[in-house]
Amino acid sequence: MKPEGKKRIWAEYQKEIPDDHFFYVRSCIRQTFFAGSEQYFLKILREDLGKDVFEDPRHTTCTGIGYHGDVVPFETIQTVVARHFALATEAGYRHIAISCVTSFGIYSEILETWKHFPETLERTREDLYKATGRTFEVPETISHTSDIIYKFRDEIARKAKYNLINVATGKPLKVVEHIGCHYSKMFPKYGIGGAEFPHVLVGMIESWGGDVIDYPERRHCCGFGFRQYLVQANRGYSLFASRKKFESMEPYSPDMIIANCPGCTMFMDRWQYTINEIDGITYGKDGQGIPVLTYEEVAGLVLGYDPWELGLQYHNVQSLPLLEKMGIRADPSRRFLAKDGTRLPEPANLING
Amino acid sequence: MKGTQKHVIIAGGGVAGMEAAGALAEMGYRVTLVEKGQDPGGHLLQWHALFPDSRPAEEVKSYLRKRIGNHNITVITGTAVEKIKHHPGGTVTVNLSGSKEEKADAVIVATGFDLFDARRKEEYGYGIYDNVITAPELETMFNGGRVTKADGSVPSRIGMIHCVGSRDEKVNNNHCSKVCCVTAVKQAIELRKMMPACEVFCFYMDMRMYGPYYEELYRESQEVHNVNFIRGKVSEASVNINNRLVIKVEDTLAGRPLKMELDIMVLMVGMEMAEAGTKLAVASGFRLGINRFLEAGDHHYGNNLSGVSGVFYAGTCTAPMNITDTISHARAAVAETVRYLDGR
Amino acid sequence: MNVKQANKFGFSINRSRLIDYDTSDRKVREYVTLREPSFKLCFACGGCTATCTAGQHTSFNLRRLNTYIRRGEIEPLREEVTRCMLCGKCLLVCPRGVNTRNVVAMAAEAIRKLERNEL
Amino acid sequence: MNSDLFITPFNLGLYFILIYSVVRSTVWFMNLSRSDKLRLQRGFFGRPFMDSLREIFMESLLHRKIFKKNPLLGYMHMSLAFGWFLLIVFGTIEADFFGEKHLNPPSHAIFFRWFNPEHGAEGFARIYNVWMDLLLAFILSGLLLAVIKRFTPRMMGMKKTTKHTWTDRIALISLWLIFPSRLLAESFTCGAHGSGSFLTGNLGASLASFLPAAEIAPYFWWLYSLALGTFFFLLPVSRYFHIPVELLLIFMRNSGITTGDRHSSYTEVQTHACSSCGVCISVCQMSYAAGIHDIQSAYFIKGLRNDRDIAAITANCLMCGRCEEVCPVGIELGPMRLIERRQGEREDGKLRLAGKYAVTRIRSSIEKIPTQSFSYLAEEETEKADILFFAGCMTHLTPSVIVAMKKIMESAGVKYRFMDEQGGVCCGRPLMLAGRDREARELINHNSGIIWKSGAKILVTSCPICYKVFRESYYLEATVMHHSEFINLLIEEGSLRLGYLHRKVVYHDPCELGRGSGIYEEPRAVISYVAELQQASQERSMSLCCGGSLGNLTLSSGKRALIAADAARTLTMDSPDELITACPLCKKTFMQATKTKVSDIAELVAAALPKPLDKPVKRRTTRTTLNATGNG
Repeated sequence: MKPEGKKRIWAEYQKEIPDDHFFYVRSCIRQTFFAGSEQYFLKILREDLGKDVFEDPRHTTCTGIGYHGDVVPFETIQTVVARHFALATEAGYRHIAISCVTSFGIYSEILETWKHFPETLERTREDLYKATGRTFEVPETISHTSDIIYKFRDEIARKAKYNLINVATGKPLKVVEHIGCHYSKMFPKYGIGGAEFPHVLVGMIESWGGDVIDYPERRHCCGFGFRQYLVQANRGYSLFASRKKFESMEPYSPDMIIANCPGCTMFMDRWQYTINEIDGITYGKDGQGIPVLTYEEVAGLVLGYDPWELGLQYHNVQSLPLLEKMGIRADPSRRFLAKDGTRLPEPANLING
Repeated sequence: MKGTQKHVIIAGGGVAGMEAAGALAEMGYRVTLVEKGQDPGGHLLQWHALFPDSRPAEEVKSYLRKRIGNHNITVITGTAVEKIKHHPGGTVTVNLSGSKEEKADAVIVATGFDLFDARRKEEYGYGIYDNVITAPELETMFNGGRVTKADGSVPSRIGMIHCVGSRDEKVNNNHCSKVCCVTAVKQAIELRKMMPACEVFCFYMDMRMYGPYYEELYRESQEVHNVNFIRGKVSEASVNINNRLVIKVEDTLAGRPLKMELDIMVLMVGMEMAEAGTKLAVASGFRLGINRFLEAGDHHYGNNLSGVSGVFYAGTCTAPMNITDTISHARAAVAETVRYLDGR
Repeated sequence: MNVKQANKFGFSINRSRLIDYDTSDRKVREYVTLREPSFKLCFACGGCTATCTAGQHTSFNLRRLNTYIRRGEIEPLREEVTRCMLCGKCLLVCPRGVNTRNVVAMAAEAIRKLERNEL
Repeated sequence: MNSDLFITPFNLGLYFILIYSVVRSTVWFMNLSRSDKLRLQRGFFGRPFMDSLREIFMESLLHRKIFKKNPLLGYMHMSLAFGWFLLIVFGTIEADFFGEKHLNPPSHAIFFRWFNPEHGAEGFARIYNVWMDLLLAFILSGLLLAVIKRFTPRMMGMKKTTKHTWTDRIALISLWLIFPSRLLAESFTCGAHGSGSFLTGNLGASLASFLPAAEIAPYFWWLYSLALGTFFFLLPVSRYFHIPVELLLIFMRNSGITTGDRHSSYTEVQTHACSSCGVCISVCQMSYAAGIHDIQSAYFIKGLRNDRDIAAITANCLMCGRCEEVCPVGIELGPMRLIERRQGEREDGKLRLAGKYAVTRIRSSIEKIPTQSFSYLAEEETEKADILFFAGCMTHLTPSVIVAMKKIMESAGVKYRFMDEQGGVCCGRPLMLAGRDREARELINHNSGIIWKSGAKILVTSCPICYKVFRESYYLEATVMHHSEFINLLIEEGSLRLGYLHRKVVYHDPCELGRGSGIYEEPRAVISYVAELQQASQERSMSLCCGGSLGNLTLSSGKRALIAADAARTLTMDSPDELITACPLCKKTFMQATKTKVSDIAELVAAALPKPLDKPVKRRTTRTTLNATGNG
């Protein structure tokens, strides 16, 4: 591997990420399954980095899952996204921060469509106006929230309480980075580092002290694939895709996986349980599973936030061994305590539970 | 013509330029051969052996060197031709790099081709993975007499990836570079001869063995040298924990995806219009075709004509060609030039 | 376990369609190539498959069978070789002079030997 | 009693071989199937016995067949076999007549001269001695030829001779030594005693003139006895075992036993009856046209006899049947190879080796192995038709033959159904040729179903390969006809009006139609009816194979081309206008091998069909002349 070759590509795929004043759009999956991640994105940006992030409670799903599931037509999704732009315009924001990779892909696709087929933009303006009476400005930039964390990765590193380093051995943790397909595979120029060697997560991992694993199936889909998962009969494909990735990364004995896509985080986490149930295989060292974390969760850990506040316990593969490696002391008994101290029901079948 | 010796400038000192220069000088014309590199010879300089008969490239190189040894030829190296302009009255002025200007009675453009920059096919990891090399780099290894991995070890499996930068809309090249198929087969045979224990695979979309003895060479590669062929375009490459390349391809004949580990991946980089040639064309107002090579006056019977009086095209600046065709094309350009000069 | 759990979820893990050349068994290929060297000459034109008598009645495909042998895909071969009627039409159309009939015969023989661990 | 020690090797050898022969014959007999046992028993007491004796005399002693093929080679075999036979007969008579008593042990006859060194000085004995010397000289002349043949086969008109195993070699040396040593032994004894006739007497006298004959003589008697003894001991493991076994084979064959389709005592007797004479090598096109010299029937049989791995040899044969045609011993080489191809499916050499020396052979137990399955063939509905035309797989690659057949049948007003117009199912013969009879059965059943359902009375096929299997392995009500037979029938019944083509043509007998099915006359009748038929130098039962044969599994296309070119050259020697064959495979093969136009017989006939404007009158005269010459 020649690092200078990758650096050259990274230098080619740079995009403009604004410094401040973001209009935040949430992810359907993340706010449900990894609510802590979105919470801490806002917290890190606002409190740790002192940025202005605006969120409008009226914003909705982008309908991306419906779009990729063939139930929402393109005209509809353009109008829905245009409504988000209208909300941003009304609030005076020109930079969109998108929590979800599917949404990010949708936004990129729509912006590109409007650029190449201006008549579709006009049509959308008309549709939106007819439906809601709103008007909008095309935003100046769109950033995925991982882009934003990427931009401030060094700042976070400077404030780090913990690093991606095994405190027992002093060696960097081996981290698998997984980029959502729709982040840059459709439009490489919208992704940091392009499609083949994306830098967005690599940059964070390296800044925070970890070692990135470049394994053969790095580019492979996590298996979500919309219709693959949404149609029950197709879920075998979804599982197969995940397993393919796990088998490919297994020889490198990774300490954790960081993903920037809601679906990827969820499926690479949940399928480890399912594969265990179906085939009896548990990946990771000593059958501990491979924890799958979001980049905000990792940023939160690095900044020293409480793992249970970050919501690490809501993953199927529990992170206790990982926390131990990082030297983070977390009381496992507090995992399922509610804010008011009452004990929540404990999920069954957790890996490393 | 005697007395006042007519002067022809040739832009580009590759195979076409050298052959044209030689032919014109032989007929008594004064020729200035302008080469931007340090030595005339073009891409041939890197080559070790030529298809289809594995003849040493040196033989053709020395033929061409002898060709430009004529006293009528002045060779200017390290200089690029930047602009060509035809003036009423027949003089053609040629702007050279370093703000020099030359006058001539006619000009032959033989700016040749550039090899496709393999880094543009990012998914193959050229420049990133240790053992991804290009066809000319393999020739360099042949020149050195040893083909090894980056760490110096002996490869046990080599893959030849056809159509890198050719027939690929994603890199804006829809054209076929013509010579890569047969080059791959030639190199595969050389590899097998050199290392009988090393498996060699060609990954192709179509085998375009268009020239004389090419198809025979293809057959020989299968029959005698056990070269393997897999029909499918390699979609991506990565490295595994043993630092071996892992490629993904569809075996289109089986209709199934295929994964294979390779020690060395040789990218059969195609031909593109030379960057210098493009600049020259833009500055001089020459037409470029949809393949971005120079567009000749007539595709069938005037493919040395530029459309500009006194300016002629020779060789791969007009389209990908093998050496045989390049030399023929250069000779045809000379014929056109002479006809033009005589008719004036 | 597998089936039971699959019922529990309503789905199971799909089998790989990948040809993994690094783990595939190439003994059959070696056996056939050694005994019928013309096998190497196939360039997959499909003439054999087009004229095939058995191919008019079933999915038997000699061109694909050749590919499977080369790639060491034994599983699909096992059934494929039993479908040929050995009529020899393919022999007459092959532009590369591959002794197609013997390729099938040798492949079948190799598979039988493989099953008896004699390969 | 003048007994000496030197006769011991001979005696041991003789008794060994006698006992061995009896035991071996008994084992073979016991292993015969019940019906074959009955056949043999019945044959022993009937006409077959006399036939066998006659055949033994003509073939095993006189070697008439080889004589016809190659007189020099025939003489060689005859002198050795018949000469030795006479020597034994007359030797026994001599010992009985001139010896001290009657009913001597065999050694007494063989070493008569040793025991009676003074014998034959005068009278009848003297004349008898001349006769005995003459016999010895006769044998020695044959031996001389044998030696020459071994070292320079070409001089004997042989292209190749068989290669020998080491036991063969020792047996050969001992055989060669027998008669010279007898000559020298007798000569020395005669020399010492002043007896003997023109050969032994004169040679003995001259040797005795400078050598101590009486002292030397015993050594040569020893050598003589040793040579005989060694020969007898090696007989069962050498190729010379064929001598006694051939006698058994003749009895068995004349009793009506045939090879069948599996290994049996009979195949084993045939295996051992092969003399490795090499006639099969000389006629093999694979040998002289394609340069493949190690797969001929002699090697096949030898491999079988010695339990070698002969899978490659077995598969690499055109199955043209020319060798069987010329085999002087009459071994059914084609069926033998097919059996071995079936056996080849088992490939358990160890079992076979064990079986070789086991009392009962268990070769016929065929292991159950996963093989071809054609369960995918759907049952087909058929229309009724009196005449069914089955083109065959290969004919679909020569559409001109199909077109010609359609024209001919249309012209003759034949109502027929084209069974495989949309492509049919293979007849099964190619599978059988590959040794897969059981799988072929599936195809046979499928096609039979269609043919039965059609209610056809005549099944016409354009492919001799299909023809053979339809006739031999299908159970059908319909009469199976090759299209040459069918066209002949149409001509004979007058339903086909044909013109006369002024062309010289040569006819190639396809293997499966000619040798395979015995159809020689009908195609010739048809051709002579429409064109001028030239004779070919190799035709009818000795017709050449085109090289395209499906019988060979492994032959490369290059080698096939060599055979085709050679065969085409032979056929077109007299520059015919057209080379006519009756097999689509032969046609395709020859088309690539010769510049002469190659046509199927059907195409030739179709060309002779009257054009719409032709008047039938023109034809009359030609027709009557042809009829007068016995054609039609």
